[in-house]
Amino acid sequence: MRSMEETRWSPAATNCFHLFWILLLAASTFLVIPGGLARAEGVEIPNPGADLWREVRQRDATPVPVPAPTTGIDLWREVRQRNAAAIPAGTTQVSGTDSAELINALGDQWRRFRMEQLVPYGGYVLGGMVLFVALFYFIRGRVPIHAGVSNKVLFRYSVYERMIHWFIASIFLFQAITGIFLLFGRDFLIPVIGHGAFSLLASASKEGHNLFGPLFLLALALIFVRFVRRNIYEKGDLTWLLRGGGVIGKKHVPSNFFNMGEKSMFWLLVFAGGTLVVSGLILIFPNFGQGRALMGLSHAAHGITAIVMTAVIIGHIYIGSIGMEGALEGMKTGYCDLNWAREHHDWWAQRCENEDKILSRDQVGRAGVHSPEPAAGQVVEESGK
Amino acid sequence: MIGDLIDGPLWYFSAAVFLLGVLWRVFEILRAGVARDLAPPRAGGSAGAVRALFSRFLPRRSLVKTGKLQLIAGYMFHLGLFALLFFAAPHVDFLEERVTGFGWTPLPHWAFIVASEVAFAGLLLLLLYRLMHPVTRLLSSADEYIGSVLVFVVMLTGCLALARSFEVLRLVHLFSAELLLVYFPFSNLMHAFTFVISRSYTGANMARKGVNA
Amino acid sequence: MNEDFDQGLEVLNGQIDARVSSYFSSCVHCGLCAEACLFYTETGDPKYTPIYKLEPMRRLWFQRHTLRGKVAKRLGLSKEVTRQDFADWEELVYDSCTMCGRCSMVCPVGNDIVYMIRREREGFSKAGYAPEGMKAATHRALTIGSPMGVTLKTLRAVLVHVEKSVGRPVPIDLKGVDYMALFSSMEIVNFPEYIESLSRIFDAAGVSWTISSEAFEATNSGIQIGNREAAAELVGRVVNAAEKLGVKYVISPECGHAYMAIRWEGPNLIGRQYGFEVVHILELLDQLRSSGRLKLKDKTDTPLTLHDPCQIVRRGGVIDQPRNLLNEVASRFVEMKDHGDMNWCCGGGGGVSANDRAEPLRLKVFQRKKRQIEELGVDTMVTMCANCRIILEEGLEHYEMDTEVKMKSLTDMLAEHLEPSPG
Amino acid sequence: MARMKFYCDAERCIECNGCVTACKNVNEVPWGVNRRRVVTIRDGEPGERSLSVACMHCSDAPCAAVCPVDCFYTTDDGLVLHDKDICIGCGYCFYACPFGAPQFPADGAFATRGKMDKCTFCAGGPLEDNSAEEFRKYGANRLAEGKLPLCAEMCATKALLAGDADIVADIYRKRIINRGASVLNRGVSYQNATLRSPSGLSGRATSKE
Repeated sequence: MRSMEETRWSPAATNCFHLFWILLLAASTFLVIPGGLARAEGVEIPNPGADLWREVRQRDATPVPVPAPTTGIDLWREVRQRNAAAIPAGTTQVSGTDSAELINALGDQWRRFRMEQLVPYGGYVLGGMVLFVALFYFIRGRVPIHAGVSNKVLFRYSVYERMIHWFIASIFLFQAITGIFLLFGRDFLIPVIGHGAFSLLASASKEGHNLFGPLFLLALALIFVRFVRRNIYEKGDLTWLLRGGGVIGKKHVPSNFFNMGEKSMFWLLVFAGGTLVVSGLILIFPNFGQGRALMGLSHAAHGITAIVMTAVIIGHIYIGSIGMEGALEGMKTGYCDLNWAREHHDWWAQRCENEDKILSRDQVGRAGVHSPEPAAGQVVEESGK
Repeated sequence: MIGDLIDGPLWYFSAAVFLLGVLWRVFEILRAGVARDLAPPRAGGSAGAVRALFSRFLPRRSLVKTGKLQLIAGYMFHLGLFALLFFAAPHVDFLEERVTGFGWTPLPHWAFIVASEVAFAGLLLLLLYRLMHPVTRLLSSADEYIGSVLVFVVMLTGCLALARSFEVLRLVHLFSAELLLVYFPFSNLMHAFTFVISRSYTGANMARKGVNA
Repeated sequence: MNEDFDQGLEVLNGQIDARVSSYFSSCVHCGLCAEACLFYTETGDPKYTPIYKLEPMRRLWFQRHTLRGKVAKRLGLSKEVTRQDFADWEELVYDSCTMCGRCSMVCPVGNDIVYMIRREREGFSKAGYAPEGMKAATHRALTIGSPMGVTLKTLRAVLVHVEKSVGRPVPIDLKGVDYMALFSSMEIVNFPEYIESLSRIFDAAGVSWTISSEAFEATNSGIQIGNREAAAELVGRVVNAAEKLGVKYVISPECGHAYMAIRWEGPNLIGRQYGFEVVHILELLDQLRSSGRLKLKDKTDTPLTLHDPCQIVRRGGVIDQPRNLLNEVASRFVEMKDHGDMNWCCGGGGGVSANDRAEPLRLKVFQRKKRQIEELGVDTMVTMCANCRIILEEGLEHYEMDTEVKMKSLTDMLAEHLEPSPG
Repeated sequence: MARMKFYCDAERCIECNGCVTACKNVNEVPWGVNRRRVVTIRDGEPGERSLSVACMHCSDAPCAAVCPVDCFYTTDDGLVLHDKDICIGCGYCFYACPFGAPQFPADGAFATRGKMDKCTFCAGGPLEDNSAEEFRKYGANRLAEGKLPLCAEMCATKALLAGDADIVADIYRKRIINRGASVLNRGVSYQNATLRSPSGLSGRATSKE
């Protein structure tokens, strides 16, 4: 006999995860971005044209002094103090991006963002997530299929869908690991393995990260095209959100093929993944002449979204593997247990039942050997569209 | 040092195993021979053999739709691998130094990387297809998985050594390539050579019957 | 036939020649052949993947013809091929393969999978793992002379009707004529009008022909079950009869595997070339048409399509002739989506039609043909294989399509459109 | 210990790019890399000034702070140098450096940059002084020979000064004194360009807001 406590809490606990991600995303956005912005506002880049326009708009006829060093001694002082605002644009005989700029205005801010915010807070977020998941597992345990594993299954993911899922998963995992090496390796690995060995590892990580990056774009595009229709928000999703994915009211909130949390995960993947791809491409194609400022900003965006995305994926991996009974089955074999579907995607399960799409495990055969795909002449409509 | 071993003796050993192994396998196949076809042919077999050798590079139209996943991934992998194996600058240098004695124009660096990306995507998708599709999962034995993983490892170590500035990374890549070379003749990676024999036999036989195979 | 597992294994091993060896070496188990096989596409069961049907043979090849396999076997890493394997694979080798050869056309490395199935059956039948229906048919062919038990007496009874209808005697055992005609039992029993059509056309075209009372049966159960000796015996009967009558040509009838047996396998089975040539009836008719001896009239405007019998078209090379002929007598001939050398099998070839226990599976995979017909929306289907015709008729009946779709023999159709010779 | 510094006297720099040439020559810097460059502001206008800039060998160097593999080190002479055997060519130092000192031999697609290169104050790198390998990777090690960077040595107008910070400061202080009050009273030697004249504000608007 299962205890009442377990029965009442487990579905809610699952959904608690999805809610946690959304909060995490929001929180991290507010945490990290304003710092960067505040600093960005402190910079004044001389812009006579804009100044003139401002004066005209404000009908202000008073001359505006532009701090500009005239004598060599002042110029040198401003350069030494990295005061880009005081230095007018220059020219140089030396070719190269930004080489006519005496001072890189955003350089120091980028440094502070990376060293004082991204690395420490990123570490806290990722470490915290791992800790959270571990605690969750030890306190709540695995979410079981309450009605037990049945002898019936529903067709959930086609071969192609499973392929592209594991395709993006393997690329993401590789990118996350190499990215983590590059971000935290100096603090955690150099003390352990030394400079030489870490440099080797970092070089390998960097080359691998740059090479696999564009593949993530391909994978993301495949995932988007295939799953977007099932991830459009619908009526019940608001209820799901209002009841905190089942946390409030302590019972399962009905959902379709994907629930609100999964849909949010999808859209997060699309937008955060899109940001990762765009910023990543800006960073790995320096040959198009983009300057340090754009690349610094891209790096910041890349770092923030990567941390958020990795934290969310840690939760996703947890729920998909040890966190919930029956969750991995669908992505592994293509079929999910009927009872699992009823407990987590009841509307979808109900529709499958109505449409007589329930298969017995015998029909499915040796672990998903039989596959009712279009090629089999028995066209199974992909559910949840 | 282990590096010298990998770069020297082990390389020559694996190259020798590869070369002799491939020759042995081809001999092993042809040894059994084929009985002469006594039925009066409609057309000569040699032309058919050559035709099949090339025509099978393209899929039959009726298979394009149902087999598109394997076909796309398969083309990506094979074309990408071919380009990066024979036209990447480091490989051209290596082949010139160790094998051919002459070099040829390599791909520009970006094209080399694009080729490896295409090959990686293809190989990953093919491997996943193998794992996911009931047919390939049933058919596949350890041989296919070992072969795929070895090729993947060689490509991955190569990609990690792209900076060409760490000797250790180059040696890791070379070592994994040596493993692949030794494994190659004893596995169905041999299809890279034997497809010529298979297509020729089938093409010749079918051509004698008057069918374009 | 004495059956023995160990002998079967040795026979199977003996069947591994350079072609088989190169095919197994080249196969990377990509699974594309599955998409070409109607047994896979219609059931979705991966065990019907063509190359999987060769697993026992592949394992034997691996253990006896490759260095790695020899080592693996000694180390116990590769399992011995056992009786149980043969028993498990019997269904795959016989019931679920019509030897249609579609898989051989699509294999990226160019493996001729059917070539291997044909050879695998040699080992299986020797070991005694063949369907009872096929064993019985082979036995009848060897003892009575026909897999369906048709005797000379039966033929003579049919010929009486034919002669009455045509109004001329059918030549039997005539020496010195050009052509000797063969029939399949199926034609004699179910479609005697073929003999009638033949007689009319030959009369009109002025072809000198005969039937041998010693060998009129064209079918060859031996090549279906995979028994070289039986197959050679059956081919030998025809060759002896033809050479005794001194004909220049032997006509293979509207039967798929009969053409394969007498035209392509025969000389290799008896180990020598014939003293005559083998032509398929449609090859001959097209030849007569192009030389102007066969005159046809009144094109029908009924929409119709052509079902290509695998052994005649894809595996036999008679591809254009039936189309040339059909275009002479039909103005609205349309091709199915996959036709010619990529046609879909009716599901009854390769001995499957003689194998009673395979019937449910055969009817299931008939859905492929059914869909093809439905896609086209044509209500007349012409073919040139009596076996295909009977299988198609049965399939149509099973799916209650027999009222909409009619089956026709191409030769019969030509006979209907025959312009009487002026002479 | 000495603290090595560069100082560029903008009153003297005539944008001859001699320092750039000297640097390229003595260090055999590869094509596309410029360890030193001369930047001119207000080129062709009143108040034009030029400065020769390279690595400033910062006390709190941003490049060293952000380097993911920690390849930078500060020498006893206060020089910020880096180890090319450790560098992975990520380009972070390039984003962080206020002076645009870090240079990369390539900026190919897929972030193929090669190892970072920058001014070493003609002090080579972490390898054996004046070894062939040190020269190949880092260029000349004039400091080990008791010489100063060639850019400063070659400067025709002696605008670019290099050496111990105290000595450089002394030289510069003397110059200021010699230049006299006119220089200290900013801009008198040349035209006054401190304030921009708001001449354009008397125009008429052609439409109402």
